[in-house]
Amino acid sequence: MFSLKTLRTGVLISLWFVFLTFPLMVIKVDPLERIIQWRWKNALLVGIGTFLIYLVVQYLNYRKEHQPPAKVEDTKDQVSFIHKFIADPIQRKLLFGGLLVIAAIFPFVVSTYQTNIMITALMYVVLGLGLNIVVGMAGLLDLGFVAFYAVGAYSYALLNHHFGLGFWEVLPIGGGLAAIAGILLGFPVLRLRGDYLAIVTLGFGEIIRLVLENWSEFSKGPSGISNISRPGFLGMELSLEGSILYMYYIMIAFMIFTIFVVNRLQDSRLGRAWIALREDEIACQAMGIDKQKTKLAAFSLGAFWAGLMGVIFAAKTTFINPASFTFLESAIILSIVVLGGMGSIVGVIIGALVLILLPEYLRALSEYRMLAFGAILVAMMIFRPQGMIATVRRTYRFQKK
Amino acid sequence: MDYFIELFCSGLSRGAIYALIALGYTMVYGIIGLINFAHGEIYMIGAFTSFIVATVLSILGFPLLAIVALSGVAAAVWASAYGYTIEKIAYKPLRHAPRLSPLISAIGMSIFLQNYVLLAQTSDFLPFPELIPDFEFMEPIAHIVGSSDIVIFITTAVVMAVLTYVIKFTRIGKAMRATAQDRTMAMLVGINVNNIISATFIIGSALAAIGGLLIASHIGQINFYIGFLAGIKAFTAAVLGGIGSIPGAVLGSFILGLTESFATGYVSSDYEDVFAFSLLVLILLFKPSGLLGKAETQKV
Amino acid sequence: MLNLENVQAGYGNILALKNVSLNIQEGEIITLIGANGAGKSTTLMTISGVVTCRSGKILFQDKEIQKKSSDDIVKMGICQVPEGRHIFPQLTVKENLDMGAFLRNDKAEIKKDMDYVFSLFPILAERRNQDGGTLSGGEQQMLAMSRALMARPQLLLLDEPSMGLAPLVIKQIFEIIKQINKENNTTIFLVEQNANQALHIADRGYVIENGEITLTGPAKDLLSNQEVQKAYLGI
Amino acid sequence: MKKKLFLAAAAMCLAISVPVAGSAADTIKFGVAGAHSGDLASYGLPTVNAAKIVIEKVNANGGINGKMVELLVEDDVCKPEVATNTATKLVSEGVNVVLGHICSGATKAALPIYKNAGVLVMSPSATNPDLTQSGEYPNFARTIAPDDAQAKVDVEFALNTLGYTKIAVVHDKGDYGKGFAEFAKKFLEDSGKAEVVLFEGVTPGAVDYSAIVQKIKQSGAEAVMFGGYHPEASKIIGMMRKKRLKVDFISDDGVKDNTFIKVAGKDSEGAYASGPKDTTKNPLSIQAVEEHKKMFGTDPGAFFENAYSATLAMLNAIDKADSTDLDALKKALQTEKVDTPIGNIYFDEKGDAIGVGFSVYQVKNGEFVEL
Repeated sequence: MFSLKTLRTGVLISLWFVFLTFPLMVIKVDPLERIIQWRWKNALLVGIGTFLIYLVVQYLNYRKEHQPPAKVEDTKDQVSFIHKFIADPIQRKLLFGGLLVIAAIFPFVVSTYQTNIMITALMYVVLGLGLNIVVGMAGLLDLGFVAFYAVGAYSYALLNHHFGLGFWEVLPIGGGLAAIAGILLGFPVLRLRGDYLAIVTLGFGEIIRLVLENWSEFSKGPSGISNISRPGFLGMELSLEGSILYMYYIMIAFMIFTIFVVNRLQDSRLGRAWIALREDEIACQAMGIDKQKTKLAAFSLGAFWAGLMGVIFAAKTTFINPASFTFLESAIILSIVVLGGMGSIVGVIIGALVLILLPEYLRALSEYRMLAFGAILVAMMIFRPQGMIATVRRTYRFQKK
Repeated sequence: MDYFIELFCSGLSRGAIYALIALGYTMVYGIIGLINFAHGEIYMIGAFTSFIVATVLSILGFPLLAIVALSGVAAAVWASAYGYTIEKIAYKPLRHAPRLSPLISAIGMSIFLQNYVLLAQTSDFLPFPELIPDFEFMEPIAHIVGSSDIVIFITTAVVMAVLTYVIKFTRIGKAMRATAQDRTMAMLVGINVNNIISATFIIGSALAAIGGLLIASHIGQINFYIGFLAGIKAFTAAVLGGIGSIPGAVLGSFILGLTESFATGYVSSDYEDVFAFSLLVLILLFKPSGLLGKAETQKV
Repeated sequence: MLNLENVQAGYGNILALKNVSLNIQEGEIITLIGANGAGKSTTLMTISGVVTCRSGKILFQDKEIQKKSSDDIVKMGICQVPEGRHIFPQLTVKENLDMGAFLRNDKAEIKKDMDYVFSLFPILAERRNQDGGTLSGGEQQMLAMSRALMARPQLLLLDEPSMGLAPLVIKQIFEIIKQINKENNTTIFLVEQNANQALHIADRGYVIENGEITLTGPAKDLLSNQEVQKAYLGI
Repeated sequence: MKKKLFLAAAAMCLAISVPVAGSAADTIKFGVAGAHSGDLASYGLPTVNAAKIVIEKVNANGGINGKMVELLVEDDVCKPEVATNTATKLVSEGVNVVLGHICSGATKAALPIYKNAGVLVMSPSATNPDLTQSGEYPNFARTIAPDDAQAKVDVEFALNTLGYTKIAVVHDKGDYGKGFAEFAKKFLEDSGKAEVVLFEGVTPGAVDYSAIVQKIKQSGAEAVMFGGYHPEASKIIGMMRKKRLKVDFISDDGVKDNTFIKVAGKDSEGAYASGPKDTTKNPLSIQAVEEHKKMFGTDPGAFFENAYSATLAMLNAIDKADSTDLDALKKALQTEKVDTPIGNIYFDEKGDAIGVGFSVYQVKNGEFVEL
């Protein structure tokens, strides 16, 4: 399985990595005490570690290549297992029913902590689905999605703080304000394409955060707003556990609602216009699609969902400050969309669950968890660049009579 | 008037700093169309390597000039090695993948490298040895322009001149331009595209490392997180000037540096980044491909 | 000179070449004709090493080249003018020609070859300092061919040189193809949709359909073949 | 099929939750929460070390009232939204007391969860005045004085001792720095003795601060009062010296850290910073630093002594109260004095440590010297 040549390459690669990591892994200096620490053990570890990883990767490649040669003829019909499974209506109902039951009893089986992080994960599912409208469907790369999230969160925090408005009253307001922000951003950037759009949205996200940070009179600045009310249930105040439970069910309902809407959108005129716009703008305009309106609709709808989640975020943590709305957050939401599989609803859900729950369960690794997180992002992209669940293109079959 | 000149000079030195990092961004973008988010981390690794080497050498008692030269070479060598390896691991397998995949891979790589340095070294800030001493002859104007400002400025100018020469007139430069414009055709005329892309990463990383050394010496400290903001700003500058264009990256960097400096001086540093990003939006509104960027011609 | 034996190649899950075998003798002009999407361009890209050959063998001067990288293949003397010309738009005409001679180091000879292509296409000499992207379609085709000639190829692969050009220009281009073949003894493998023109200058021809060679023979025979006439010549 | 799936899922959920429920309460669970990864890790990790040192010592001596102390370390990256998860996790695991969190924002987000579970939280570093003064968090205490107290000390020093009339107030736009700066500005203006000629934030992590330094010079300030942490402070002071700007530099506890002197080097000479009263000669403090050197081989980092003291104070309260009940613990904290590296301390009703005060230090010959 491993030829001598592979092994030799492996040794060479591990030597390369020993060289590469040499200054950072082996030497540690204290410039004031003027001490040099030589940690030769690390070099050894890097060498052996690289060699083992190399062997594993080789083994995986070997297996991939020596699988029975892919049935090239009918690969077009090759659809992921999940999609095949869902395609059957009875199985689909069973699956969804089962998932719903699991979702419903989940908080009673597990600890509050598990429920709490599940709420976070569900929020990211919805955020991912929202961004999926912009990036996945309409093909507009948005690196500042978190700005709309912030708009929603601050809407609730401020309205609650100053006017005592409740969660349910602010929910539509927050979504609406975020949607308006989406349109405001959308107007100037409509002409930009691809990466220029990406950097402008990134800039916009940073501008919103910086304004929140610096305009203390308005947003209380970096110290944030605390004691935001949790959502009340029919006017009752809930205990912490009760309110976490309540939030959980709100989020489940929200997720189902979002999936429903996004699913309908995909098949609507607007959804098709987005997909067409993503594929070829000029052809689209030639077909009479209003580019401006269609793009704005994507921006504002995506932003609307981010706004709603912002309100829920503020209600859940009861404290917000601008530090929660950094670029890294946008990057994580984008990673959810891409990792799950662009444009695929199931993919986004799985992507969110993995990316949000993973760092939580990686807590055991404590300081290594962000290292692992970064490595997993890279590895996932290398081994499955189309995402975990690739979108299934709608196919129409020509029936021969 | 003095105040204006002072602000102008700090703007220039800030711009020169951004330019050293932005050049790498723009080269990589030009050739493979990828926003290399890990570039800021390469800059950080370059700074860290030069910190380690310089400190070791100074403990061993080498003279200053030798320390500067050796730590500069070490930073460039290792940063290039990292750039080369990162391209091979995280981007090369994704050349034919959907457009967003390499971007996510780059973000993952950036997170990985930050935490790698955090774990391998320390989360603390470390004092960077002063590699650029105060020059005597600068003393009369030291209150406006410091020695390190001048060194950074001259380095940027030299780097840009050399780079422009290389890209315009040498064999490898022409191959780079050809690869950037049409990769398939470059292969068909016998250019080894993989080697050219590696070379681009190596040159870009070496520049970032030199930048890392100079900037760290200028502000006197480093830690594992310095690459993030510097990277984003340099990227902004590269886009401002028209990403993919080398003079554009330098021009964009100076405009960004001056804007920030004047915004701080005449308005408030609270909003310096707001000004920077607003300027970016404004310029892109009127020139959607940046100041010196080539307009994307669309085939209909 | 060039032999393809049961070559399979494709993109992702799609197999564009199912089973292609053909051979080209030194000094010949061979043409490959076929409809849109039949696998003509893929055949050329596979020979050039841009598309990976999944199975089968490609022999050039009795050496296997299907595993070699594209720059090595160019080094061995196979040069391609791809479909749609692929001029480097922001390089000048002269720089484009320099790129053609990328792998060569003999300055004097390069200069000679450049003069030669300028004599073939005098219009290029006039525009030598103009950006490639500013040329007209016909001029771009001339430039693309000249660029390939700059590598002094033994085998020149031409992919639809007539595409999108005016009839007069097409005629000129085909004249020059013949001229190149004669003057330099350069073997030419010509892929065309314009079957009529191609078969008129070629020695032999192949017909490709759905990734498989369905017909082969001397060009004259193909021109008189009824099937070919019906499908490709519009008679 | 459906049933099987469901059972499997249920079993899985149970498997996750079992270890939580299964651990019995025969140990004292001591939580440590704060930033242990990310860009603020250098403020959180020393706290973990402090807790490790103290708890190892306590356990070696047979624990507290026969119970061993178990350490639960959780990262919150200093982000409010992560802090709520961290807190819920610690509470789910049955934590008894928590040392943390590090940042005020994260602390504010996490406290309601601990409050609900009746868990005592003591922070070595969260200085936002609201945390104790608002009265909303009865389960909170800290071994560091709040920002306003610190700002007051600095302002009084600048006005009365140094006698400045024109002061530029600069901050790092952060929670801590801006809070401090706003208090400083307020006290300066209220005093009527001095003018605040500049009030601005700098961007942390920026590559160059020369523009703001030029602006300070232009404002004609006699001194800069800086709110924020040492990395920015050393950059600003370095840049001021580079630009030959000779004004005094007064700062806060985030700067009164040996790293500041290490990083800023000779530029730091003469700078003022307020910090907890000098305890370096306190034998307990010397001992704590020695222990850190022995266990980890390095000098301790930021807030190490505050964390060490908080650990001692909480364990002492548990010992004296012989319980982990919140009310009993609070009572013990308020009545039982405890010897710690930061002095002999006890706590007031709001949770602020008494006996923890501020003094102003100046860097002299590469060391902070109490004035």
